[in-house]
Parts: sequence; C-alpha cells; structure tokens
Amino acid sequence: MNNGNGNKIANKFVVPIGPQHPALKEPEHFEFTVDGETVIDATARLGYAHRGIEKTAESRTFVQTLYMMERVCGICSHVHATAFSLCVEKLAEVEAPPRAQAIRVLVAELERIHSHLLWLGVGAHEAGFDALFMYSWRDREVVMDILEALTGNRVNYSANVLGGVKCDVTDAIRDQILTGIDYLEERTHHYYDVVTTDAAFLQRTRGVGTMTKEQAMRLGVVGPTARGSGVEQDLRVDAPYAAYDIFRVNRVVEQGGDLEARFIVRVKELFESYRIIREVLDNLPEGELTARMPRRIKEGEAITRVEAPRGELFYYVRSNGTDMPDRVKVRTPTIPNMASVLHLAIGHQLADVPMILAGIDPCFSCNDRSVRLKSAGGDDVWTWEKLRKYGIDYYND
Amino acid sequence: MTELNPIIALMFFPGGIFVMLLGLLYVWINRKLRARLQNRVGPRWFQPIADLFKLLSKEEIIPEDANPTLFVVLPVLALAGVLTAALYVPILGMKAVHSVPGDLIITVYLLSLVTMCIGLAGANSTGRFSLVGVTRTLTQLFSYEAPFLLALLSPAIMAGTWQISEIVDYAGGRWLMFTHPISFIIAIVALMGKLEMPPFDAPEAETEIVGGALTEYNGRGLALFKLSHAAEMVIGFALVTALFMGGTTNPLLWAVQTLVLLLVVTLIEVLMARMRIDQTVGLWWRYGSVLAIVQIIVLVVWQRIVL
Amino acid sequence: MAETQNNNLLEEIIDGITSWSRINSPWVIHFNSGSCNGCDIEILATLTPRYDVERFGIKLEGSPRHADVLVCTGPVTRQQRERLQRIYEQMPEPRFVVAVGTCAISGGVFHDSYAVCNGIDSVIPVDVYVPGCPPRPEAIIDGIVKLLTSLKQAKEEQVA
Amino acid sequence: MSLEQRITEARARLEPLVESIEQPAPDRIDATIPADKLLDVASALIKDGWSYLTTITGLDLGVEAGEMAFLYHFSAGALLVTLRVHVPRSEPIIPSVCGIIPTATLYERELMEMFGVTITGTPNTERLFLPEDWPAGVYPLRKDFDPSQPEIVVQKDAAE
Repeated sequence: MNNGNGNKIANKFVVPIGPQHPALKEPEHFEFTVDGETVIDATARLGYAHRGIEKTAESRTFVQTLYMMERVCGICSHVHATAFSLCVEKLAEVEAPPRAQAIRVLVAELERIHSHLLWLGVGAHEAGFDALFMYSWRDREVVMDILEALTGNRVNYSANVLGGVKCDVTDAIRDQILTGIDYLEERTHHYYDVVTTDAAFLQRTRGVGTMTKEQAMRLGVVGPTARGSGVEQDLRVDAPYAAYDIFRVNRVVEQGGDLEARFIVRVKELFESYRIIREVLDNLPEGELTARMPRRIKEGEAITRVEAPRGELFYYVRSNGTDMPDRVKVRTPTIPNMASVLHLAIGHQLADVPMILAGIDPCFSCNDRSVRLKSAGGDDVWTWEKLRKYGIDYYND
Repeated sequence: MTELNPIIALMFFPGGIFVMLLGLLYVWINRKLRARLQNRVGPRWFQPIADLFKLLSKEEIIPEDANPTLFVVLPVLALAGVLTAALYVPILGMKAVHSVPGDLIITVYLLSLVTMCIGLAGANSTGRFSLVGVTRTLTQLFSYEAPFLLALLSPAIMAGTWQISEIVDYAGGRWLMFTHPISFIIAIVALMGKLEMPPFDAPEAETEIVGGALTEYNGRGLALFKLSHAAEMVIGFALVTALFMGGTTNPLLWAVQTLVLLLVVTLIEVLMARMRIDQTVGLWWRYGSVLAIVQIIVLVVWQRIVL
Repeated sequence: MAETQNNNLLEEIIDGITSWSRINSPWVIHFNSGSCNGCDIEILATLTPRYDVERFGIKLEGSPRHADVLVCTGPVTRQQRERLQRIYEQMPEPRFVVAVGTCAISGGVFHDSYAVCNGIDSVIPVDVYVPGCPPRPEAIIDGIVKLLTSLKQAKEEQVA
Repeated sequence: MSLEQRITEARARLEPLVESIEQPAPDRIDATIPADKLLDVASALIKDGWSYLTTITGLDLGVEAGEMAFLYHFSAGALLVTLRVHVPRSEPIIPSVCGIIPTATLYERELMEMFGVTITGTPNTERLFLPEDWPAGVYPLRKDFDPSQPEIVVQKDAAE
C-alpha cells in the first residue's frame, strides 16, 4: 500500500479528527501506524483542553475546588460536584441529610436527561439529520428550564455544597418538573421510534463500530457504550451512592453492540430517569438540606465512583489536615471508552477504521487547519474522508 | 419572444438579473420552509440578498499555491454557464428566448458545467478539505448525471425531438407527469442531487469536511458560486415543470407549479439524514439508472405498438 | 464639483449597502480553545428552535474563510493558543471576535493554572466580551447584536 | 454478587500473593505490594473478567518523604481493590501493565508526563496531555513544581 510517496515501510500517518465535540470532553487527535494493510498501532493525542485541573486543585481550598470540579465538563457538571462532595464528606465523616441525598439524585437524573438528549441531537447532526437535532434540542430546553427553576442556572448548576445541597424542591417546582417530565416522556416515545425504525438514520448507525461483550469487558469500557454491548455495568445499581439505594434503578442493557444499540440504550435510560424522578418527587424525605462541615478536613484518602451520563466517573481525594486538598485525581469516562475503541482498531484492516472510529461518534466538524502537520519523514497526512474513501475503494476492487 | 431585444432578454428579463433574483427568492423560500419544518422561525425575506452583498464586500483571499487567474475565473464561468442555460428553458410560463434543435442536451450540460467549475475550483485551491470535497462532488456528479439525462429523455422520445420548445408544445396538453411517473420522480430526485440538497449533501457536509470544495473560497468568488447555485435551482425546476407538468402556461400557474416542486423537495430534504457518498452512488447506479432504462424501454415499446 | 458630488453620492450608497449587509448577515465560526463545553453547548443552543439565531441572519459556518465573527470559548490552553492565532489570521477582513464565557475573558476558574493563557485577549484582539459561566443563549445573541450595533455607530461617526 | 461475596473473592485472589490486606472503607480493599509483584497480582485480579483497571493514581508523597506511590484501582462491581506500589522519589521505575491491560497505555502516558516516572515496557511514551512546546524534564504534578517556571510566552503578534 503506498500512500502517495510510494514507500512500503510501516509509515505513520495522521488522521486529523476534529478537536472539539460537546459529548467528548477532550478534543482528540488520532494517530495510526500502518504496516501494509493492517493497523499495528493506534494512539490518541489529547491535551487540547488540558487546563491543569489536578495541579490547580492543590492550590485551592476545598470549597473553591468544588466550584472548579463543576467545570471539568460542562455537560455533566453536577456528577463531578456530587462525586467530589461525597469524597470530602467521607473524609470528614459527615453524612449529608437524606433530603439532600434525594435532591442530588433528582438533579443527577435531570442532568442525565439533558445529556442524553444532547447526544441524540449531536449524533443526528453528525449523521446529517438536522431535523432530529433541532427537535431533540428543542425538547431539551424543557429540562433546562426545570434545572434553572430548581438550581438557578441552565448549565453548571452547582446544586451541591460540601455536606449537602443548596437548592430545595418547592411545590411550584415540583409541579413544573412533573408536567415537564410528562411532556418529555411522550416525546421520547417518538424518538425511540425514530432511532429504531427511521431507514435513513439506521443506514448510518446499524452495524457501525460493533464491539462484542467480551471485547468490551476486557477493554474496560464504561457507561452506555458498554451497556450497548451487553455488559451489565451500572454504578447506580452495583454500588449505589447518594440516595440510589432508596430509589432503585433497573439496568438498561442492549446486546447489539453497534452504534444503534448505544442510541437505544440512551433513549431507554431516558425512560428510566423519568421513572426515578417521579419516585423521588413522590417520597422526598423531609429534613434540612446541609450538614455542618468542618473547614479543615483531617488527613486521609477517599475514593468515590459515580455513574455519569457517559459512564463511570472516578474521584480520588487525599487531604493533609489543612483546608486544601493534597491531591485530587479525576478519571472521566471518556478516556477508557476512547482507549478501548483505539485498541479495537489494532489488527483491523485499514478500511475498517472509519467504521470503528465512527462508532464512538466523535464529531468531525474539524477546523482541521488547526492541526500541525507531522514533519517527520515518511509521514503523510490523510484527511478523514480520504481514509473513508480508501476504505470504500479497498472493498470495491 | 424573439421580438424582445436580445440584450434585454439576456441581461434583464428572462435572462440574467431576473433569474438571479428569482433564484435568491427560491433559496430564501427553501431556507424559510426548512426552518419552519424544523420548528424554527427562519431567516427574513431579504437574507440571501444581504448575504450576497456582504460576501461581495469582503476581502478576497487567494491561497498562494492556487493558480490566481483560475481561482478568479471559475466562479464567473459557473455563473455564465447557468445564465446561458436560462435562455433555453421556458421560464415564467413564457416560451424560451432561444430555441435551437438539440438544446435539451445543451441545457443539461450547461447545468453540469457549474458542478465542473466547483470541482475545478476545489482542486485548484489545494486545501485538504477542498480536495476531498472535489472527489465527492465529482463522484456524485457521475452518479446522478446518467439517470437525470435518461429521465429527461423520455418526454423527448415521445415528442420525437431534442428541441425543448417542440417538446414543450408536444407536452402542452398532456401532463406527462402521470404518463411518465418513473422519469418524473427520477428527474426530481436527480435535481436534488445536482443541487446538493440533503440527503445528497455529502460534498459539502459541514460536519465532515468543513466547506467541501468551496472551503477556500470567500468574498466575491463564494458570492458568485452561491448565485449560480440559486439560478441553477430555478432553471432545474423550470425544466422539470416545462417537460413534465404541461408545458408553458401562464406565469401564475408556472409559479405555483415550481413552488409545489420546491415544497416537495424541501420536505424530502428535511426528513432524510445525509447519505454517505458510497450509499448515494450505490442508490443511483443500482436503482436510478435501472429504473430510468426500464422507463425508456417501456416508452419505446409502447410507442412502437401504438404509433 | 458635480462630478465629485455624485461619485461620493455613489460611494455613500455603496457604503450604505455594504454596512447594511454586514449588519444583517454576520456569519459565525465557533472555536473551542480548551473550554469545558458548557459555553459550546449554549452556543449550539442558540441555533435551536427556541433561540434560532437564523432570524438575525446568523449562520454557523464551518470554514474560517466563510466567517466574519469568530465566537471563541475557553481559557486558551497552551496547546490551542497557536491554533487560535492561525484560525484568526485565516479569516478575511472585516473580522470580529466575540469572547464567550468567563474563561474566555480571564481564564475563569482555571486562572493561574500552568497550562492556561488566561483569556482570549492575551492572544488575539477581542471586540465583545460575553460574561457568564456559561452565558445564557440570550446573552450570547445580545453580545453579537451589540457587536453589530457598534458597527452601525462606527459607520455613523465615520459619515458624520 | 453481593459486596461480601466480592470481598471474599478478592481476598481469595490476593491472599497467596500479598502480605497484608487492609480494608480502609466498607467497599474498598487495599494491598501494598512491591513493584516487581505488580504484574502477577494485576493479572490475578482481572482473570476471567472479574474486575477491570479503572485508573492509576499517581501520588508524590513530598520531597521529605522521598517517596512516590502509584495506586492501581481495580473495580469489581461495588468493590474497589487498590494496589499500592511505593517507589523511591529519586529514581521512580515501575513495570508497565499494558501487556495484560491494553487500555492502560493512556493512564501510563499521563503518569510519565506528570510525574516523570519511567515505566518499563510501555508501548507508547509520547505526551498525552501536556502541550508540544512544554519544556522537557518539568513534571507538573510533582510537589516541587512551581507554576511560574515554564512561563507562557505570550507575544501579541501584529495580528491587530
């Protein structure tokens, strides 16, 4: 296989994938090493959005770090804040009151609805289906209004405080949530039909980026991407945190393993979230909203794992007795999903790489101009499309 | 129509300015309809004109490794091609300005001249994305061109000539839409391919290859290309209405017919997701061409039996 | 005298049309210089039915060549700094920059981090700052409208 | 698989290979192991898909302690098993687990660039997060790193 400059040696060519995508926290840049036809190595180069959060956390007090942790990812900010406050509460041996835990679950599920509708829209936009993008984002405004009424902000709602929550559910908000949820549930039935029956859409999702259950388990894939391949892994069920032990979640698992299965898992999880929200609102425990929290956290380590919309979110906090954390480690769910998809590419034919990458549905709206060409000898820059075209020709002749 | 002074015909009435303005109007209707179908408000009526003037007043950047003359000439060529095609097609229900034997073929190839110019422009501007846009535009051109021509041939075969005015006379009374259903549908869908409307907008898929073949173009060049695209839309609709929907009638009926066509096309556009380039090519070669050929055979056989 | 009279009349008309068209069709390109995506989804939300910026002629463009307004989010991480400059240089004149979100204005929550250059204006000149973390879609639209009105005023002073 | 069953299973897998097993929290099990035993304990834990490597946390215990710790977190349902590997700060070397856990390469690349630890046998040593123009030999997550050192060269070029 020569790629324009005729050399047969294993050459490294750069696939420039768009550096920005709302669903993936880190814009990435893939690099494939090819030997003849098969891909022998695939790596990612992140860092476009690296803001040095873990180091800056060491020079901030616990409360300031909480506000920074909410801004790790704009779409699942509540989940990051919940994980961090649960960690700090474990360190300080403080238990947030039951009403606060229930409200945390409520806001987490509202955020899951907002994040899944967002991904549904962006996925459709990526497949060129703008009508679904417009409709799903229009309905998402309903859940954004609810979040704003409940917490005061549409995105980065900072409902969490160390030791509890700072927003309460009044009757007016309760009714607004219930009416909003009824409307959304009726709309989600419509989306379920679109995702499972619309021919034009299925052409772009069925059989794309398939991952078997065994592969998913071995590679440590998390969240809906794993549940789409049949892996029973949902932290809200396996390791219930906050009030998930009271408000039971039943697992949503699909066996398909391809992009369509992941769409279906996310839409089914929407139904699940509506049910939990209604349950939380029906039996919301009484009581205050926050527990007293010492300023200085005594020495120790704590780990929390939380189910973010995209998968398992891991937080490790270590304190040294002062009011500043000694070390904060955050592992977002996108890293293992991306690593496993990259690993999946190894051994595959070059022609299959477009399907596998499309599987994690990165958005290629690439301002590719911002990618620096690799100057090392033998490198050749293929555009994403050239690679896809190469794949098609490869199979035709 | 020949009594109209040729210069005026070319510059103003059925030719240049009128077609461009009508094209801009149709582009506005298309965008407004698409927005309304997507539950949005959509642009104001003068939006395409404002876009046009803004583009004309912007700085022109020519990539240094592109051939400057070609970079500047191609948009003009594309617009010229479309405007000459406008002369052969009966617009606004009136007879075409010129009528030359075999002008059906001329019109179709003048229309595909625009796509060629876009392809050349993309290749000339050597950006990675424009190169990919070019490959997609041209592969799509070769896929829908054959069925489009075959679909337009069926009325020509019935009328027994290649001259649009004669075909239009033949098609005057009869609504060929019902007697040639397959080629009517293929003509419309091929028209969508030519105008690169979704589901055939792979060549300028904003989420995949940024701007497609015209990524490098800006200012004047882009304005001219957008104008030729708008004019192409008008001429395409005019051609299909003339051949399939009962030839030249009064302007009002012509306007209604083309608007109905525009509504149908926009509906399809909103409902469909974008098809990958290999799926579009597959669709055209597997179904488009086969159906068109079947239609032609049926016509020829039927003509032989009846006449 | 008459000759200069009518050609600056002509100029006036052309100026009028160009500034009218610039105000009524601002094409936007969005660049994320390391933001947490909060602002980016709010920018994307402005396209959707409830806010629908297409009413004002604002269109999200893919290529910097086609765009007039660069809507920029994020505290400009070191990795994206040079790319932000390159995108800015590729936009044809008259170009404008709208910095959306507190991070774009001052680096926001990640202010003194080693990997952040604290705000867009440390890299490229900015015309309009839209504060908020993230700013509401209405605030972003208001930012772009303020940019357009400032264009109009600049034109009036020039004429007066 | 309730928590207790998981704990007994984890103890069964760890007992033969590890001296001490602590339980700092009801759903956590810790085991401190020397660096060379890391591979066998890790493969014991992930045998037939019982658990998977969630992440590797790097800890710099400070210049006085002269030690670095690397925590390999394996999650199995509700239980989290952490393997702690202590390494002298002067020359931190740990074996790579990429052989048995292919996706660990991203975590290991992060450790290398943030702590300056050399991981023997890791397939890819390229930078993951830090920008290309980051000075070599400067490791941000070490305690003795002062942010002012690699100052961000900001030149306001003649763009405006």
